Amino acid sequence: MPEARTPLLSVENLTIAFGGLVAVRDFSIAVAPGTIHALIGPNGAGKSTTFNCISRLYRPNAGRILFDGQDITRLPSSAMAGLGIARSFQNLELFNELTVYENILIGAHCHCGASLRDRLSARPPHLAAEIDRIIERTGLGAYRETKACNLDFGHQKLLELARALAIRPRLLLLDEPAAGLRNREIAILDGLLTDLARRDGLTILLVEHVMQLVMSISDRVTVLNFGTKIAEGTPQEVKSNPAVVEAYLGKETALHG
Amino acid sequence: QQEPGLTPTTIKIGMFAPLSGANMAYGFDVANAAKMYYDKINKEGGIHGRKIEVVLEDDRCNANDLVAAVKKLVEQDQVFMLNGGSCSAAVVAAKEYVVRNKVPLVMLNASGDGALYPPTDYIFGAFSISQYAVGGAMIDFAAKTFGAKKVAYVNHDDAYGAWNLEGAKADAEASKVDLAVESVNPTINDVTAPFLKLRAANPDALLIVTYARPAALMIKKAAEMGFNKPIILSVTGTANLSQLMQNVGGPDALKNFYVQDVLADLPGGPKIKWVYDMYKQSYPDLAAKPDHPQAYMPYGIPSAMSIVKALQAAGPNPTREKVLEAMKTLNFDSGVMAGPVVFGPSERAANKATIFIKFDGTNQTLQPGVYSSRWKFKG
Amino acid sequence: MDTELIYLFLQQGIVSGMVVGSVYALLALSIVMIFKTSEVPNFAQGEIFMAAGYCALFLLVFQTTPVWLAVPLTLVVAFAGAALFRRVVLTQVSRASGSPVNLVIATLGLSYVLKGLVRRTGFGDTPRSFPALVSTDGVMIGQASITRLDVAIFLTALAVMAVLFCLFAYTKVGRAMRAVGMNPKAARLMGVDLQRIHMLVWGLSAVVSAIAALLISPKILMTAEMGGIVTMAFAAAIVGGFTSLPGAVVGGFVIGIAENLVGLFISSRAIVVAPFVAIMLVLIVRPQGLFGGRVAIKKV
Amino acid sequence: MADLLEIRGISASYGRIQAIAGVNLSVPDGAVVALLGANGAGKTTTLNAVSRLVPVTAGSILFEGRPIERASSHAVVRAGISQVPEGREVFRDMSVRENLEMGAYGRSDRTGIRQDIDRAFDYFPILKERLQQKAGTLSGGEQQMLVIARALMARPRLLLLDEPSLGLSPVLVEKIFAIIRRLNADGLGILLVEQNASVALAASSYAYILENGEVAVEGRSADLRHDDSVRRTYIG
Amino acid sequence: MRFVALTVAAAILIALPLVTTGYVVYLANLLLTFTVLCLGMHIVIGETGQFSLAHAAFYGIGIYAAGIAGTSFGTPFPVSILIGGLAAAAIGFVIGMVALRMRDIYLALATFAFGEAMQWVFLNWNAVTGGPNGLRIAPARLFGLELVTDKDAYPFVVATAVAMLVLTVIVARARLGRSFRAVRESEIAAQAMGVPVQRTKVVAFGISAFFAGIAGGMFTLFSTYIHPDSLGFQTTILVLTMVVVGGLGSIGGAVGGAIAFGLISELLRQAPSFQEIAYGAILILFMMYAPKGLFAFLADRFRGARHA
Ligand SMILES: Nc1ncnc2c1ncn2[C@@H]1O[C@H](COP(=O)(O)OP(=O)(O)OP(=O)(O)O)[C@@H](O)[C@H]1O
Ligand SMILES: Nc1ncnc2c1ncn2[C@@H]1O[C@H](COP(=O)(O)OP(=O)(O)OP(=O)(O)O)[C@@H](O)[C@H]1O
Ligand SMILES: [Mg+2]
Ligand SMILES: [Mg+2]
Repeated sequence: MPEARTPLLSVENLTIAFGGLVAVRDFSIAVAPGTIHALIGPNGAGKSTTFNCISRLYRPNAGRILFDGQDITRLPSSAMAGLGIARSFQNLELFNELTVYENILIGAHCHCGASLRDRLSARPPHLAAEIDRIIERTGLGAYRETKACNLDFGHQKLLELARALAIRPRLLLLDEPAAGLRNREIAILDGLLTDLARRDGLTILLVEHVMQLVMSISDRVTVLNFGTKIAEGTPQEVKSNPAVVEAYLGKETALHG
Repeated sequence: QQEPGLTPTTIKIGMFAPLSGANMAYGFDVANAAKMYYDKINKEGGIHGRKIEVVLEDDRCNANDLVAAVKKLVEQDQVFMLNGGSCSAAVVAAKEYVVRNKVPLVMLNASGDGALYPPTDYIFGAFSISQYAVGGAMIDFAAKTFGAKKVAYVNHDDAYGAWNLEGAKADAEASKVDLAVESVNPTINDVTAPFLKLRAANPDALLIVTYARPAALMIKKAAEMGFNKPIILSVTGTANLSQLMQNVGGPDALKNFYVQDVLADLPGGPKIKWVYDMYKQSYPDLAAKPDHPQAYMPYGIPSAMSIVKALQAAGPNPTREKVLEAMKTLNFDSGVMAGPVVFGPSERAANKATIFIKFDGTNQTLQPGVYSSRWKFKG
Repeated sequence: MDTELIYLFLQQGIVSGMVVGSVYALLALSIVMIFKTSEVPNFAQGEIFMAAGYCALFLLVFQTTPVWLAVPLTLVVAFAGAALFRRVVLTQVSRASGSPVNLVIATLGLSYVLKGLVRRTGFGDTPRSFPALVSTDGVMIGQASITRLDVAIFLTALAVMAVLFCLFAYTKVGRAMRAVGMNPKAARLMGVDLQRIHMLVWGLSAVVSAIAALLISPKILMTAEMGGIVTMAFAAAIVGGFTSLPGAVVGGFVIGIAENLVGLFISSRAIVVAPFVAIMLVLIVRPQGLFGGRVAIKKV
Repeated sequence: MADLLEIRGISASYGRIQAIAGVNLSVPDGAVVALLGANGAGKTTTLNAVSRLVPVTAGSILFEGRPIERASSHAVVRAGISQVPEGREVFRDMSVRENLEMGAYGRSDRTGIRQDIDRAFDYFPILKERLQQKAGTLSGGEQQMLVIARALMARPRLLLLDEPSLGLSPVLVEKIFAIIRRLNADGLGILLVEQNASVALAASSYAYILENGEVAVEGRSADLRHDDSVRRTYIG
Repeated sequence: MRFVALTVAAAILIALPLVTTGYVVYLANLLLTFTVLCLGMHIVIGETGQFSLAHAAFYGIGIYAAGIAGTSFGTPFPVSILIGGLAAAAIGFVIGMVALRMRDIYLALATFAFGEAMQWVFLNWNAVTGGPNGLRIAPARLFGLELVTDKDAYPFVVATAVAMLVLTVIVARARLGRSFRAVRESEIAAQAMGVPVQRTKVVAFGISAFFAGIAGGMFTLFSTYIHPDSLGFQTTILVLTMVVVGGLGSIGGAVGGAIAFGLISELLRQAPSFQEIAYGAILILFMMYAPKGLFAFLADRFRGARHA
């Protein structure tokens, strides 16, 4: 049972405010290793803000963030990749003028080897196989040498994911990876994420509004509303929680989704 | 060995001056003046049967470009000697090269003190005047004419300023005059601060040793603040006196005002009229433009005259060495400048004499006497 | 130095500093306007200022056009010239590359062309001034003495700033100007005519610079190099925060006063460096300039 | 009666990449038309061609019978076409209110604008709470709401919606489609680009499916919804 | 193709002093110095996307440091050049640290202010720089070898320039270069990938200052005099112009821009009266019709001609 194990990531009593607006209030979440944990909630509930706190872009007003037992609340943002925390961005933050390959290579920034040869090489040989595999897994094979800005939206989303994978993360923070994807691609993503968690043992914290994805892959779901947790449990439990239906799912989705 | 730049019928002289850009006004017409003088000599039959051939380069008043121009003239065009330089700091950059290659360099109107002291065998200049002399003469005039015991002195924070201040200090010491000095950047926009400080020193005269623009700002400020002691403007700022009158806001600002000059006569006066006439004849197009000839135009004449005289003295088979020997003994009155052109065994600055003119906005009155500096180079 | 003198120096230094500062401020306003709408620091602003001054000089002094005609004519020429440059040159530059650096280099090109043109006329060699548009009779403010013209310069700077501020903050066109700077694509989708807005901004900015030239020429004198004063305007804009109109004006005053106080209490030699030291101090204490909004963390 | 929008064989390209080739499409007056297709099929490009953000290399676009393929983007907006672009193109440093006011750029009826702002709050109450907040700091979904509300401020006759449901919570997606129906009932023509094909087909009367920059399938939405081969190939 | 170009370039560099006058070699020395300046500028603006408007100041620091080392302490010139580079880099790092807190345009503006202040220091620190009188630089020396003429200095200038070019290529290809570009494209994403953004910027800044300092050292090999007038904002802008006109973001662009623009400028010297207008017009036309730089423009034409 996932609950039995010590969590890989735990956020304890997180609070952050912008001016008068308390975006997240006294929020706690524990993500068990090897699971897919979804964080859902209405727009503006504070999901991305929570992500930004975990990846150290924002400094929380109160609370602690523990990764693998280590307190990371005060570490700089750029230290996250080294620890094995990767993230994607909801509004796309790609290296636009660089090719798909280079984007992924920068994802592997922390794994560029200690030897001078590895550090000086334009395409470090020891990473070649790994990057090829990431490209293949995310289906970007046809676009290796395409500039990121020339990709369509869907492939840009996939590139965000591919780049995050190159970090060799233990924890993957995904902010709306399925937004803008079609059913078929969502299905592919579904498979990929499940695979990453089940086979590669990655832990995934997922923010997503596409319920078909959330409900099918999540081991656990936490629901946030106005910055506070209103529900937590298995997908089925959450789906039938009246407060969640009221605030977030809507009657129709609850019925059909 | 054949001397470069010499054929039986021609002798090639390399000229350089700022022909473009911000500092064009300092050299463009000075070079034109020298050129027209060479033309005149050529028309009169040349020098020992040789016509002077001028190669002119733009030095942009900037060290890198000036060095490029000099190297081009010497190595590519193979000139016999050089006649150029209107910007002191830039011309100093060519010093080592010229000396090492033993090419005679006769400056145009650059003061170029940095290349004249310590003296070398190859470089001659200060045909307008040496900056050391400018500063010293200003003090000399203030002390003699107004019995000044304390003078306020504004100069630039550049090489010019450093040199003329040294001259001024030497003369101030000799004349027992107290100096209050403010050094400003030539680009200054607001002269309130230096003026207030100088006024606070309670001087007997205000000496302005700057270019025309800061000078006008200073004079105007003095008038606005009701300063009534004599104001004396050095030759560096006298470019255009009628314009100066407008720039300072009218004749009221010039009630007690004197300017230094190094020409033999008032601008446009009968003694130097021939220079202006010659210019009009040689460059009718330029002369029709506003502000032409540029103020420093006549300074090119004594420079060219010196070269012609030295070449003549060097005889029908001139060498660079012979010309340099002749240069060192030159002593003549150009008729253009206030004092004679005098070089000597260790003297490389042609002119040290200045005159002063009282200017009230319309009339110019020559003040009696010639003033110069007591500064001496201490090698 | 006795206290009385210090007191006098302070008063005169500050008052005079604010006058020259007003001119820096006007130029800074021109720069900030363009920067706000296109993220381009206009390197030709000084030369636009200079060329407008010579245009007025030419009309006023050499063609003896009456003032009431020469001034508006100059403003019209400045507006049209700048708008045309924006339309013809910069449109093509941004279509071709879109990189702001390229636009900057194009404005640099304009600065050389304008300087070269003015020099070709032959008017640029001697420092010149045309008749002051306002009398230069003295006025005392405390112990500081300045002229009526100085007062006019100061008031004009404030007025222009107020007008521009209102334009940007409260009018539809002003809002469109800001929108174009923030997100040109979205602005087009709102029905904003990008081309027109850009031309308008360039035109207005040139007019502000031209006003500065008309006022200041009797004070700092005109040469083909007078555009160099734009360095001070940049300094003012930086101190003020680079995107803030009131900031530009305050920045102008700060720089003008700093120059004078440094000149009075430290050394005249240090006047030139004062603005840059001011920039460094301000930026170290407040990395976004005095009036720049808080350096926002980009929301992702 | 002429169609509200009629696109005849338009092509557009980015440099050497041809994004759409010979697309034909029409939006009848008062209809909701869906434009579907895979990522990169050229949907956004088609909308941008209509909004005159990308140049058209061939073909013509008629709005209310008048050709607009050479018009400038602002003229198209004035003529009555508003677009909700993908990617949440807000004015980041402007407040929510100013963003809405920018939406009414071409209008000068103050009272009408005020009413429309109120209507926007009606649709999206959260925007009212965020009125003075800088748009750049809104959450993703809030920005999306703002962009939709802003497009309506122009009182368009044709609305181009580029993936309006993207990043919105399920309740809000329901709400957006309810709003779409309401606007449509008021006579607004809508061209809707959506990833979520089933929802889009449910909301529209006619649909086009783009593939590699060309129209691959078109037909009445109800028919397409139940056409198995279409479902298998395009909707999945 | 590239091989051919490199061979031709090498042949020209080797043949140059044999077939031309000292004047041409002087120009070549100067252009190569500017090439190194441009490479430094390329690293900070082309690779990292940050403006450094203090390039002339670092160049000046290099010249004074190397010049004083060689002239007053008689250090052999390779050491002097290195001293020039290191002095500039050290000050560059310090300035970078101070400017760290600033973002976007403010960083650029702070460097602009520093550059102007530094020129003032050169002009007023008489004891060290000679102030307005300028500084004489003794001929460069190495074990009794003395570089007196431009041709003497040329091989060493070329060698230094080539070494710096190679260094640029290495840096650009390496992990460091990738993190530069990552910072240029998106600071936030770079951070998330583990790139320490601020440190990377400072390193880029320092390296670019190092390059400028080395260029300063090169200048002392063939020049006898330096005056603060040559070390102002104009020079920084000239270098920036070269890099942009050559083609922002590519090493070839930086090198080509330096050489092409240096030559254009020298050619324009022959046509003084329209010089400024022509110079300005060239800049404008380049930005209008060849915005990706000289080489992209030529390559496009070339391709176009072949297809036609
Ligand atoms: N930098 C900021 N300044 C001010 N307010 C902010 C800032 N960042 C976020 N907010 C506010 O905090 C709230 C939470 O935003 P957040 O982006 O975390 O929402 P979210 O749950 O990710 O929503 P969505 O699903 O729409 O992306 C929002 O109301 C937003 O307006
Ligand atoms: N700015 C651009 N530069 C170059 N190519 C582009 C650009 N924008 C789009 N493309 C290309 O044009 C094609 C069509 O893109 P478009 O954005 O219209 O697709 P779409 O159908 O909207 O896709 P999505 O559903 O992912 O938004 C794609 O192949 C894309 O790579
Ligand atoms: Mg979010
Ligand atoms: Mg799209």
